[in-house]
Amino acid sequence: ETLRLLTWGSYAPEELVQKFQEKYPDITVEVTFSNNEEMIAKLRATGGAGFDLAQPSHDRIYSAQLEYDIYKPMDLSKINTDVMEDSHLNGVKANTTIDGEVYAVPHQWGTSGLMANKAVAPDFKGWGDLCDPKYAGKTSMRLKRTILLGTAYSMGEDPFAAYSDLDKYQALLDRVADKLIECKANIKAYWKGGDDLSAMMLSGEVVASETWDSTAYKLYGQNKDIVFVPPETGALAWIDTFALPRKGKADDAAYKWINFVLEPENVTIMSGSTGAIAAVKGGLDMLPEDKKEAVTAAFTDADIANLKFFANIPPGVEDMEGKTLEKIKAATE
Amino acid sequence: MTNAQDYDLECTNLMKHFGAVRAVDDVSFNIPKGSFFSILGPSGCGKTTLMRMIAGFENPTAGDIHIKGNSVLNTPPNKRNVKMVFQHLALFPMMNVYDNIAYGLKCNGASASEIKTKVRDVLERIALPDVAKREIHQLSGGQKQRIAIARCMVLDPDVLLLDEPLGALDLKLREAMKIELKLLQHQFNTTFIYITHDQSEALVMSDHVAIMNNGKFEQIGRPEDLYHKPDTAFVAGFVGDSNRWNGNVIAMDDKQIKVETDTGLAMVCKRNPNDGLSDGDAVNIFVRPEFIAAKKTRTKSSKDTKNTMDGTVDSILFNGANSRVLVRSDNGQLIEADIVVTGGASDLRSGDAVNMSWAHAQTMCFADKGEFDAK
Amino acid sequence: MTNAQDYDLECTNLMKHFGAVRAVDDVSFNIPKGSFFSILGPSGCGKTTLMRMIAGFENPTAGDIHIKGNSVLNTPPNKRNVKMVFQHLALFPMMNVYDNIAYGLKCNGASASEIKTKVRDVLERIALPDVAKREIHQLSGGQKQRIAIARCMVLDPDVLLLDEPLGALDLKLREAMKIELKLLQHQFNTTFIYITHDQSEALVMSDHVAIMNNGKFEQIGRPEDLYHKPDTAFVAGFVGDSNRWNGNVIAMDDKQIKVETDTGLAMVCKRNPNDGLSDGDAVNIFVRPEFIAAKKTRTKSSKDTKNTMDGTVDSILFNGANSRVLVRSDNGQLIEADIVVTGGASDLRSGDAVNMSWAHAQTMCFADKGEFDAK
Amino acid sequence: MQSDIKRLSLILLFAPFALWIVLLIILPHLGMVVLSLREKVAPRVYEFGFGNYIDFINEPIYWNTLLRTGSMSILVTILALLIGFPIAYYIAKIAGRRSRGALFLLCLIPLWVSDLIRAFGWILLLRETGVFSSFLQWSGMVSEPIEFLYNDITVVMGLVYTVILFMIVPLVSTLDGMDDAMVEAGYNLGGNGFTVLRRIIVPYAMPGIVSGCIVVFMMTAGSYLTPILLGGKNSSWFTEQIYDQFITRFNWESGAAFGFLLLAFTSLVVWLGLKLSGQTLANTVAKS
Amino acid sequence: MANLNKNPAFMLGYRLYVAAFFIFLAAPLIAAGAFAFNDSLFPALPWQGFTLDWFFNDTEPKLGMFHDRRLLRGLYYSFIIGIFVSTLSVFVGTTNAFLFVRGNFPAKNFFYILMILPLVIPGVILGISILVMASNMANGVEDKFNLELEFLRPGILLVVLGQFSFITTITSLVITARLKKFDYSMEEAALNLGASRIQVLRSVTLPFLRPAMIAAGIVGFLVSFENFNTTLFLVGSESPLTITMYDRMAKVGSTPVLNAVSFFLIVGSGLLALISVAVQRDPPS
Ligand SMILES: Nc1ncnc2c1ncn2[C@@H]1O[C@H](COP(=O)(O)OP(=O)(O)OP(=O)(O)O)[C@@H](O)[C@H]1O
Ligand SMILES: Nc1ncnc2c1ncn2[C@@H]1O[C@H](COP(=O)(O)OP(=O)(O)OP(=O)(O)O)[C@@H](O)[C@H]1O
Ligand SMILES: NCCCCN
Ligand SMILES: [Mg+2]
Ligand SMILES: [Mg+2]
Repeated sequence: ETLRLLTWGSYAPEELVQKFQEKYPDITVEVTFSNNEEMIAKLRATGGAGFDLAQPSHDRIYSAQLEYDIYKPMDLSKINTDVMEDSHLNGVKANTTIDGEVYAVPHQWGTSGLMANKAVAPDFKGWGDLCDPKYAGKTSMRLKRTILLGTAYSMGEDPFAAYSDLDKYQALLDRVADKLIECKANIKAYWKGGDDLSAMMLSGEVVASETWDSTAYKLYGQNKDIVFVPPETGALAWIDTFALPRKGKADDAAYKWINFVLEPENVTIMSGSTGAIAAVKGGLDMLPEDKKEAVTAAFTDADIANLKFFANIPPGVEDMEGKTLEKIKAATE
Repeated sequence: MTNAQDYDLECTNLMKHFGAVRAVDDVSFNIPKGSFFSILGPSGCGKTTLMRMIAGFENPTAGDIHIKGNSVLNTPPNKRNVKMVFQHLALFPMMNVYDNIAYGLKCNGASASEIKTKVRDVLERIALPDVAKREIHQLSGGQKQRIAIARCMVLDPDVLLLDEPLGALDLKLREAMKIELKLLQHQFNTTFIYITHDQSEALVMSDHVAIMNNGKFEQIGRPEDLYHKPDTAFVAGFVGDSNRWNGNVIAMDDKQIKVETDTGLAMVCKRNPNDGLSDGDAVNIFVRPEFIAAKKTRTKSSKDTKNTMDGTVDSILFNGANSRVLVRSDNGQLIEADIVVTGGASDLRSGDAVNMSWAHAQTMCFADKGEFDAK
Repeated sequence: MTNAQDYDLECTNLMKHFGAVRAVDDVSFNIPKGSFFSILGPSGCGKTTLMRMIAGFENPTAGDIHIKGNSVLNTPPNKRNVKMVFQHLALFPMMNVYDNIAYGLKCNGASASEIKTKVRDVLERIALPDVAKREIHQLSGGQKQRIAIARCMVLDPDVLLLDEPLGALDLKLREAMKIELKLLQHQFNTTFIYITHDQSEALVMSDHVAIMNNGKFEQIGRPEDLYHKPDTAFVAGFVGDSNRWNGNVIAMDDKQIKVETDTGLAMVCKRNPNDGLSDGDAVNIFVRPEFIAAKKTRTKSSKDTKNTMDGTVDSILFNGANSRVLVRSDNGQLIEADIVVTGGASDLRSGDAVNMSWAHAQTMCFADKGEFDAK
Repeated sequence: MQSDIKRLSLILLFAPFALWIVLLIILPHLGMVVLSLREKVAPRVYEFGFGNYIDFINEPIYWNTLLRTGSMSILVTILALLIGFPIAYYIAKIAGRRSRGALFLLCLIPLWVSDLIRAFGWILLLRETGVFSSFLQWSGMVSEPIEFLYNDITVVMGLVYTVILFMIVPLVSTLDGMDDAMVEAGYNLGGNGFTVLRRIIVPYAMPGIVSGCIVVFMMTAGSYLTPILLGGKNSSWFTEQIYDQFITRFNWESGAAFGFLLLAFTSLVVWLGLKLSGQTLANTVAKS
Repeated sequence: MANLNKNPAFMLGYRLYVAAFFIFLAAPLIAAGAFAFNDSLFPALPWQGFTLDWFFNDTEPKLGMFHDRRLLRGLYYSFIIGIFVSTLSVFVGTTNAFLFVRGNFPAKNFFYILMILPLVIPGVILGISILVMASNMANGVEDKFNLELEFLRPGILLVVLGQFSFITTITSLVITARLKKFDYSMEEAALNLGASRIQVLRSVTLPFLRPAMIAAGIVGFLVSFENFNTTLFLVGSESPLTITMYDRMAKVGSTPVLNAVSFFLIVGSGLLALISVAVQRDPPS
């Protein structure tokens, strides 16, 4: 039997896969690395076939399911929901319930925020600082929706609240776009993957950037000056989930994998690879030492309290945001 | 019909039309056992088409082909015992010499040992005993030629067809191969049918030559007969070099015809009994350069057996034994005559006044069929 | 040096070495104004290399080239007034006939109207007034030939170089073009240098011929002189057909040499004053087929002025005016003699016993330089 | 009977061709056109219409990107021709017999690995802390690190690099067929180097030039990784647009419309190019 | 040598230009390959010393390519896909060659242009158009018959078909060129020597085409191996190497192991290219 995982890069460390296969010798694990958009696109193309377990973020399930019917409901009885942190479990359930069926359970959570080299940019603290002329040509961001949302917050708005009124949201996006276009000159390059970002940060080509927290933690391991900076308006938080593609053929193996990676010692291995915090009770403590150090260096309790969880994306928003991003990309400085 | 014992190949009323083109148009002939038969004709006259019908690559539009007395119309090409040497030889470049020669034997299912013996034998007969292991590209032009023949002869064909096999060779090699081909044919004693548009090849090698024109055979005969006793103006013009005039019959008897050329000259020609000419008919008149004597002194020669003409030497085409003189006759025509140039004082020079003469018997005359109208 | 007025082209001690290959090896010659000069030699002897140096495509290793009296060593090819007709003509396929001919004029910056007139004129002179608008691929082989010449002649060159321009044509066309080329040269009255390895081309067309071998000129002379009075064995063997024997000098005086062939025959040869031969030297002996008389009756001819030999007719190579007889001499050698075949009863036949004789004066003899060792 | 066999074998030979062209080229493209004519009105509800094309027309970002892609592709094509022609000429006409094969093989180097690795290699060389910049600093030519990456010039260079092979190969094969004597004749008749190049070599090589240009242009316009990975902040490429529509916005309908537009636009450019140069597809691309 | 400019300075400049060009061609590959031997976790300067770990080491974090299961699997899929694509496209390329060289049928020119077309259609578009059609068919069948035709979903088969769709043009052109050089009289000669049609095909025509078929197969394999644009849209859970590497770079972060793979591919493709040139060389004639 083959378990075909559709997941994020580093969400299936080789060590864990080996361990799993030793435990269940009749299951082979095949991993495809992907991201939120591609997961949906792939599953859309296959009508939910080709994979047995996917790991989209909690906010990207509802509308994708409504529109393309690519997942199947989960049987919660087969999952050790007891070990999960209740707030995450309930949040995800609330976000992914359609017609009374639950389509996902939480796996790990993390944040998107900023990263800065404290030696060079000691008082870097908000989304807006990316556009600070002080750092001209030395900052970077990813041209995806995160930066739109972050910038909106830095302008004092709550974009998720605006989701309910799309016209209003469009107006907000327009302002965000103007701001980011203006900011373009300040940016060295838009990064496209953790790879470019790491290289630019480590080599000192940029001194601050929008980032995934996991990337920042990894770099912290290399250079203690490079730390994750939760923006003053609050880091954007996501929860990656487990969801079953509609035509998956190895549900049992999928459940086995879910339960397996939620086992405490496996959580540590997983978090060591991903840099994200497991959505289990005491997840923070199960981080490997170096990562824990990086997290504590970055977050205060207040920061954690100030997390802004991504809200479900209503239909249409994806398109609006996409166009806004294109506009920014196409604009010349 | 004819006796199968006598003829290796008989073609009767053979025709091949490609749409409106009559590539081969009602051709009949028989080829006796073991002879060297050439088909000579200008490019596009249908030689290749005729040969391809014999080999079975084209189906005749009409007519029949008998090999050793049996009609082969319904025999596919790979079952006819007629082998062919192609113009560009078509040796198989991905096989070595041995495999090329063995190919046909293998197709016939001969045993390995039999193949070995036969290939060795045939290589010896073509005097190339040591080339069996060579690749084709390691052979010289003349060697390739002989391998192509050996590849066919090893199958012991009833008839060997050769389609301008010397066409691709250079001048010197062509000359040498002419003689060699004739010797090979003697050696194998197989009927060869040889296609060419080079008259010297056909004349030198063949027992019999067919002159082909526009899909038809104009004449079949021994080389000497074609040269000296052509049946038609086409044959006279195509075989050997000639000086030519167009003219009209003025008077005639059983043995001679008196003609006047378009340029106003009177000449007497030998009469060909069946030429069907009558007074006033348009004719072509031919005289070969070697029968024209060009003399410096304008002595009147015996007018009663010779035609004569005066002129001035335009230029000498020195070519050793084949030297010619170009004489501009007094009425402006250029006439070629063979001369011997010895390098001595008696040689003709450009500008010399000369008298040319040639025997009535060497003056040929045929009904004008319009073949020589264009300049 | 020489008077520039007399010579269009002078080459002095010209050499070209490619690494160890001496392609052209110390060649000197002058070509008088308006003459037709041929360079005749076997493949690879350096003809093309010599011509390419004249045209400026190769730099000589040593020596000098003067055109109209001026050295052109430092003149780039596009500035030399020496035009060239290439072996494969090198007409520009992407231009039509007009543009091909106009190309050189345009390069020289001629005005449109001047170009128009000149192209029309030259097309008329080569008797192709109507082809200006044709594409190159719409021309026949002979027409292409003439366009290639016109393209050069329109530029009024001092010298026209032609590198085996007939090599690509078929037999009949070659024959026709030979005469045509000579007429064109007369017409333009320009110096032509013509390269060929076909002796009949060189002999028929040229005023002077240089025989080239291994990068050197063996002899320069009028065609008749080369044919009748060759300086070296190589020239005797290369120009015209010959029967050849190897032998040794037995005795000699000022006018004649007595030799014995390797096969044991005694012969008397004409003596060439500067041949440097002495008793016992190895020699090559040459006799041209046209000087050998083959007679059926074994009458003793005047032994004192002729060499004679008995033999049997092996075969007749009938080829009209160029027919030959192959005679096997009593000691086994095959000898070729020219004969006239008339078709009459007096003709020789295979198997006839014959006596062959040829004059001492027609028997040539040269020091053996080993060139003819291989069969 | 003979002709029956002929017909049968013709049909047998035609079948794989027809299956290939119809199933993998014609039907998919028709499908794409049909898909592009579906407008999304609500989740899982579509209706026929030209909405996706109208959106394209109404959004300058889109057609600007297409025009930009087109014009940069033309630039890349021209550069590839200018850079590649001397190389092709060297290989076909100047290099000795032996080195010719080796040089030709070297030209195929970029084909040995994927776009990805090539771009990866360029990034290693060109980034601010990469090999070039370090070398320049080390040699003292500059004092500050220089960023060569993330600008249009780099994209153009990377694209030229990626496609130049497809320019050189047809050029070499046409120039190979050119009789050297033609060039010599060009000089002999009085032309100088420039005349010979302009009036003889280039016209002769025209089929190869056109063929190379078509393939290079189409490949450039259709390339994805190189402009994405080497491109800077402003570099958008139309294939990226298509990718985004399909993959990140799940909007297959408009992605299909974009795809069709790219195909139509590039075909139009090629058609114009053929018209201007007086060549046809069959006597250029097919020959090389 | 059609080179008349004997000006030594010009020729020197020309040669330098050619040399510079080849350095340009090789530079990124050398860079990509060289960093495979850098004893560092990042494929970047500074040079940390020579190592073969990125090939042979078997432990994280410096997991060498020969121990990296996912890369090896990508390599394996690339290989399988390449084999299928080249076999299939050589087969169809051969039938196409016969069709267009020997066949005589109406609108031949038009069909010939159709044959060339896939080469100039952007790869991205080939990929999506095939994806769209396959999905539509699969969805249609699913709606109508409630039957899941999994082979129509992204996966190896679609990747093979997608690559096949344009690689066949390349193989067809290569094999057609060779068949055009075939002297038809060679077949007639074989027939004349007594061979049957099948024997002729087997012993004369196909052996003549073999070098072109091998070369076309190798080119097809290489192009398939390196293809990204078309594959990207059609790939399912079995990703070939280029996609695996791209995912690694864009989503995980690259280590010099990717350089090691590059080095491995450069050497492998180089060898294949050499072979293809060697087989295509005709004996001197
Ligand atoms: N397959 C064909 N279809 C149509 N016409 C043909 C075909 N084969 C030959 N012909 C025509 O038939 C005529 C005779 O052609 P054939 O090849 O037999 O001439 P040939 O005497 O062999 O000429 P050459 O000496 O040039 O080889 C020519 O007019 C030719 O164009
Ligand atoms: N570029 C070159 N490099 C080296 N050797 C050369 C070169 N060009 C010619 N040769 C050699 O110089 C010699 C003379 O060559 P050339 O082409 O002048 O002969 P040719 O008399 O024209 O022969 P052909 O009648 O075959 O054309 C030959 O041995 C040839 O191999
Ligand atoms: N038309 C597809 C071309 C892809 C080349 N990599
Ligand atoms: Mg023929
Ligand atoms: Mg030569």
